[in-house]
Amino acid sequence: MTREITFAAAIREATDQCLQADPRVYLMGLGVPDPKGIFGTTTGLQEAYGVDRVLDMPASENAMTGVAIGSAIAGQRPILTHQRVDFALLSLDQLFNNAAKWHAMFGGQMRVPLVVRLMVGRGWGQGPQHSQSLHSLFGHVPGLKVVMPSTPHDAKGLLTAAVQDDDVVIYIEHRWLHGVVGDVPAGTYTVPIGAARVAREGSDITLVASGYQTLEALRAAEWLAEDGVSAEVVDLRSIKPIDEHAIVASVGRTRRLLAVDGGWRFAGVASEVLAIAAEQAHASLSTAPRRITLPERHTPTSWPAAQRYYPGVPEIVATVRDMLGLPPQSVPPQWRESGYGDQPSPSFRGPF
Amino acid sequence: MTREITFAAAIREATDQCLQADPRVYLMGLGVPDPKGIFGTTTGLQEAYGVDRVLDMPASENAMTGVAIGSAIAGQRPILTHQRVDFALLSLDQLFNNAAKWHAMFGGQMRVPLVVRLMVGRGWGQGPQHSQSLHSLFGHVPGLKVVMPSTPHDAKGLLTAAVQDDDVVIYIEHRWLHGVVGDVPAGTYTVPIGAARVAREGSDITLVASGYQTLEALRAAEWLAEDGVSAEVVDLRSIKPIDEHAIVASVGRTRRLLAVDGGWRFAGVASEVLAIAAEQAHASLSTAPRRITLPERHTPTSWPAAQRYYPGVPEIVATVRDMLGLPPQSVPPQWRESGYGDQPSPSFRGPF
Amino acid sequence: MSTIPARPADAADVGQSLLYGMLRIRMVEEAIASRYHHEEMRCPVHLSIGQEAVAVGVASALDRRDAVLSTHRAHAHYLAKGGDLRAMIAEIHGRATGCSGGMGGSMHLVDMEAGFLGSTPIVGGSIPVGAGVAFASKQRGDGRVTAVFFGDGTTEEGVFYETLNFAALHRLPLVFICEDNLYSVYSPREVRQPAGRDLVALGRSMGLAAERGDGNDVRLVRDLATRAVARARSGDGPTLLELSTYRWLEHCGPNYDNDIGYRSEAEFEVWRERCPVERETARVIAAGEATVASIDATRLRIAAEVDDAFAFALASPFPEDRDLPAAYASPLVNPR
Amino acid sequence: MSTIPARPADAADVGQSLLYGMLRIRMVEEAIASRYHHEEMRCPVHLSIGQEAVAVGVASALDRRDAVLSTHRAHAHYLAKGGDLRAMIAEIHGRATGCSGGMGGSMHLVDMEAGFLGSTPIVGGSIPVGAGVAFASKQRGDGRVTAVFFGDGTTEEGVFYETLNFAALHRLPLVFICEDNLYSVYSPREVRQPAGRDLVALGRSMGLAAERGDGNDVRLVRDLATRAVARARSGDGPTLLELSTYRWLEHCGPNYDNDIGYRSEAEFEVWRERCPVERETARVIAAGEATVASIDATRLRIAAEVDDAFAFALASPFPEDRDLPAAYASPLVNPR
Ligand SMILES: Cc1ncc(C[n+]2csc(CCOP(=O)(O)OP(=O)(O)O)c2C)c(N)n1
Ligand SMILES: Cc1ncc(C[n+]2csc(CCOP(=O)(O)OP(=O)(O)O)c2C)c(N)n1
Ligand SMILES: [Mg+2]
Ligand SMILES: [Mg+2]
Repeated sequence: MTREITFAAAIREATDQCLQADPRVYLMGLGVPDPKGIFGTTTGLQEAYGVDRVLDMPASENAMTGVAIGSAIAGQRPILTHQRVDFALLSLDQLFNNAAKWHAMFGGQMRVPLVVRLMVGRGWGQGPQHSQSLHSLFGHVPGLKVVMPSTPHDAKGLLTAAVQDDDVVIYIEHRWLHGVVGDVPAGTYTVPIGAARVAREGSDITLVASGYQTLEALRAAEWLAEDGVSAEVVDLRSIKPIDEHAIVASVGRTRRLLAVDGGWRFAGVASEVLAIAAEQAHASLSTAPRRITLPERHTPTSWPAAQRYYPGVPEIVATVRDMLGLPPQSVPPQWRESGYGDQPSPSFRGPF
Repeated sequence: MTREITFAAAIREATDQCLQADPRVYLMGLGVPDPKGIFGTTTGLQEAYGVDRVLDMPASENAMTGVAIGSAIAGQRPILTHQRVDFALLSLDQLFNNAAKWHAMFGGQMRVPLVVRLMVGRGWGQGPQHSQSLHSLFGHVPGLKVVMPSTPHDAKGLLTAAVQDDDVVIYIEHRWLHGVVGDVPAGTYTVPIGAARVAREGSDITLVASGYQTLEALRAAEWLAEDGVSAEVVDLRSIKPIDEHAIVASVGRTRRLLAVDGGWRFAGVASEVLAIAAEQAHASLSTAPRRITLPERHTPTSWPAAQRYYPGVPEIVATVRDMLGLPPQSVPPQWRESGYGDQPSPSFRGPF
Repeated sequence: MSTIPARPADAADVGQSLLYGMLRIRMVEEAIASRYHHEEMRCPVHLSIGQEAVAVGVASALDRRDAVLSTHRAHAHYLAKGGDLRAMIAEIHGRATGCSGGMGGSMHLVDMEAGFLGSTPIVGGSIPVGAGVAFASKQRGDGRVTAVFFGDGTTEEGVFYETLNFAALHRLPLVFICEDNLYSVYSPREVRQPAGRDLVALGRSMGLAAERGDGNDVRLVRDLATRAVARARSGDGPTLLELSTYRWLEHCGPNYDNDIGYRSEAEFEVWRERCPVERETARVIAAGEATVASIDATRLRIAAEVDDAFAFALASPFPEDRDLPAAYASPLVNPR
Repeated sequence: MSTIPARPADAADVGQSLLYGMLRIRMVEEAIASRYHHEEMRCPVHLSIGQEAVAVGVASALDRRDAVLSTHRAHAHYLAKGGDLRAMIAEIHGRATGCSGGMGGSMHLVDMEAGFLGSTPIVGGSIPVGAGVAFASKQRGDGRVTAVFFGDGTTEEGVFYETLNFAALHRLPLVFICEDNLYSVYSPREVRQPAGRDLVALGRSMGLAAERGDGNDVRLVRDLATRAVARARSGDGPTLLELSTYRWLEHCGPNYDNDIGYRSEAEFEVWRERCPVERETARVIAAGEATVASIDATRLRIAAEVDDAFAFALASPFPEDRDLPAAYASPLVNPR
């Protein structure tokens, strides 16, 4: 018995179930109870659970993160949301100096069961300050866990796991995933934090991706398959802890590695994936591993330029072919990205 | 004609010469004109250049970074200091959202010639919130340059280059380097941003390090040499842009790579170094490259635990020997680190 | 008189030019709203319809060489300060001829010539940058005054207070303009700030001059701003102005949204009655400074200018990657 | 009476226990200062000598189950709230028996039993955390009041204002205590805040109750704090108290530093005259609540307790790595 719902609905359902199951859970963020309900992920929850457990907040990202931390050490289990990752930069003092360290720096006597939901913007002119994908930064700091689901199933399961976790979990949602539909069990379940998933099996090369870039990698793998190349896609799901075993095991099978990351290159998750493979699977690698990341520039707002800014199916296919020593071949339009320019689909239109 | 001065004096001299040479340069930070003068790096400068050009500031890291940015787009060339990197976490909104992007996001019409001096604490109970080394975070964001000198010569030359540079430069000083003495030319000179230096030539393995860890790598190389192992030490000097060519060229010669970084492992500079080598020098690598970084924990305050927390000569030597297939051998005390526990030298004592 | 002058030639023209400035902003914003569904403007737009008096009143107190910084809701500030209309419309269309060359869109406007040094959508983000511009003016003694615009929600960000403190400490030539439109996105004041928050008292306790006024009365705004600018110019330090006004359209986008539930049609109607453009129109006509006919002529002139700007934008090319600025202003040294 | 009681048994004992609390802090801090050069305490120490009355006065208004958060300068707050002396001294010595198990040092004190939920040295960093604890109390209705201590320099951090706003908005059971000791490290007020800054007016304009008082008068502090705590406990919202005081020793470390140039010996002497311990001693003696002899006996008792704490610390082992907490509270899942 399958049931298809959107990624956004899956997040809402996980939140609802967590609020229902545990009176310590509460949800706070700019616009949480407003008519737009954080892209539909919080709609109706204030009506169901009251203003004390589902609440708006002042535009004070640093203090509100501290408030969430304080409430967590006092026994609550807050979920804090920011509509763009970019806004969370105002709260890195509280996240890195306090949330990540409070447990350890007081000798392990306190816990900070905090979930911070952050959204990555893309398209429709999000531009330099509304489209950053900063998961690598969060992953760098010990004490923070970072998850980045790519399917409605994992969106629900990872959010539930994050709320149940006794540590700080940074939960990163790509704006273009909110509308994606998939199978989601109706009951409560968790997806373990720290476990990657083989999203597609293959034998010629391993594509390691996460979040929205998993969709690009899967599309690229489909097209490559038409062409006789068998690509395995590893969806990290958790950025931190990263599933080293899954990466090494897959590379051991395919002997080739391409890391596809939605963030910047320098000291990013793709660097980490390559470093893990170099350290632990050097002998397996039959050719130099590579990375596909954002270019070392800021996001243009102009939509054709933004479309070129984001690497997707064509870049993945070209790199894979090159790594396999195959001649370049252009990807037919139906296999490129979504094909809708700066929107994930025609029904999903700006401003958003 | 050589002249030996300390790393701190070299910074002070560079600042003095920059203030002297260009009326647009000014210096601002908590405690800049106080009797301690930022560990002696700013002593006497307010007396020489006046309160408008050398000034204290409120404890408002985010706004003061914005003020520095605003003054920079209006034509000034600010040097902003924070006595610990950790305090700069309060200003990452301004640094990442504004400073790094202001040039590009307005179509290239403005420049932000800003230098931010950040100090990395270590030892004497600095603990979880006063000893972070976050260069990898700064390096991740396009628009920021990051330098990390390891010698008095480079401290002066890189600071002068940073002040003359038209971009934002994050200048990271390790607290244990301030007392280090070395040759420093008296006149004004620059060390180019983006150029590594081969600090010691060798043929068996390349150690890539930066900042204070360069000293550990050099000490390890010295001891290894006694033992017949020839290690080349590449001092990155600049973290961003990173000198890919120097890394690849050295690995091409030695065929082995160990990255030694003073920060955390996950998506850190050491990951980047390994990723670069894996991508560009895969065929040269005769064995899997490795990383030595901080453990995935927070800094203990207790000094014996802190001493164990920081990897140094023993860990480098052990790893190199293992990579070369040599049996373990313990490092005599005189080659270990500084040998003074949680101080770099006996004359350098806390609180600091 | 045939049309309202674009810039005041003498004292008698001032009221008319205030009206002109507001009308022009209103018509530009209306044109953006009505054409937005063409999906050629593929970026968020935060329109200022209903809030024109703040922008125009403040800008009328500034010299061209004075500086302005602003937020996500910047069209009015940009235009009032003398920003180039074609360049703004082209930017919103993502064209190479846009004021930020296609890197900015509606949320990152700039006109260096006009002293409009940038607008950014991180709430509070441009406030300290404005203080830095003013700090540079103080260091250089260049006599320039800087004005920073922001909304009522922005007074919840810590950086706002940090900047007030620094500005007061150094008596910066700076004017803080808080446009209080009652909402932060769809969040009313009562879920964000305690009842009875007194921003004027707060500003004064921080060491600034501070005043509150009706932000839909363009002449009052001009008077308050003129005093604030004079204070700044003469070295007497910064001023905080809190000006009450109302945004007519949705927070982001081209539509009315009184139906979605966060505010009432009745509330909207009250503010609709206080339309700053209509109020100033009535005043100008009553004073005999303009006639219905002359205002209609002005409207026609503006409409033509707006049409031209859209035509310019639509005829402009999109930027090529080589035209886009690198992340770095100086070439990265290749040491070899 | 032979010695001053450690805790007030009845009303008549209150003054004595205030004095006891201050004397004990003074003597602990003096012991740290005098033994610091042994280099067994290898961490920064920010001593509170001269500032004892704030800590003791405030803590005397709190119940044991109430919560306190503090800063880099936390010894006094920790001890006043009932924190374990041995555990604090051991922590400063980096021992496994320390209150943070060797992870904290002087700058990260904690005593969960005593409601001392943590002190941290990032300026302003613990303020919103305190508000979060109070927010949890409000959500849970547990009747607990939280007090957060911080210095005058901390009122320059944006997070302070953000927290004031949130606390006022939600009428949190929270007391903000600003210890105004004139300096932020070696920086005097005039390079950090404009002349005439009025924190009480500021607090009120933000929507809090606010009062200022002599922070060296322990009974005044207790009275102000008692009113603030009552207000918090009864749901009437947060209070901001600004209490003026003076730090006698250097910002960080065990020495006097009136000679290094940032403040004058004369200024120090004025404040030395206002010693909170001497003032309370005189008052207690004048009121016949204690005698010189009884106070001397108390001193002896405290000295023995302090010696015991140092002996305990020095006899304690350093932590092994396996004793140190991981960065994560829950074991990292190994999915295989
Ligand atoms: C740091 C940050 N937090 C949140 C947001 C989301 N956001 C965009 S506009 C806005 C409203 C701000 O309200 P106000 O300052 O009153 O301006 P208005 O839109 O009413 O003109 C918010 C919260 C943001 N852009 N930046
Ligand atoms: C965010 C941050 N900025 C700067 C510092 C450096 N610092 C340590 S203590 C201190 C003084 C703060 O002054 P105040 O709040 O008045 O406390 P006091 O030391 O006077 O008790 C400063 C600035 C810091 N620890 N954290
Ligand atoms: Mg508003
Ligand atoms: Mg102080």
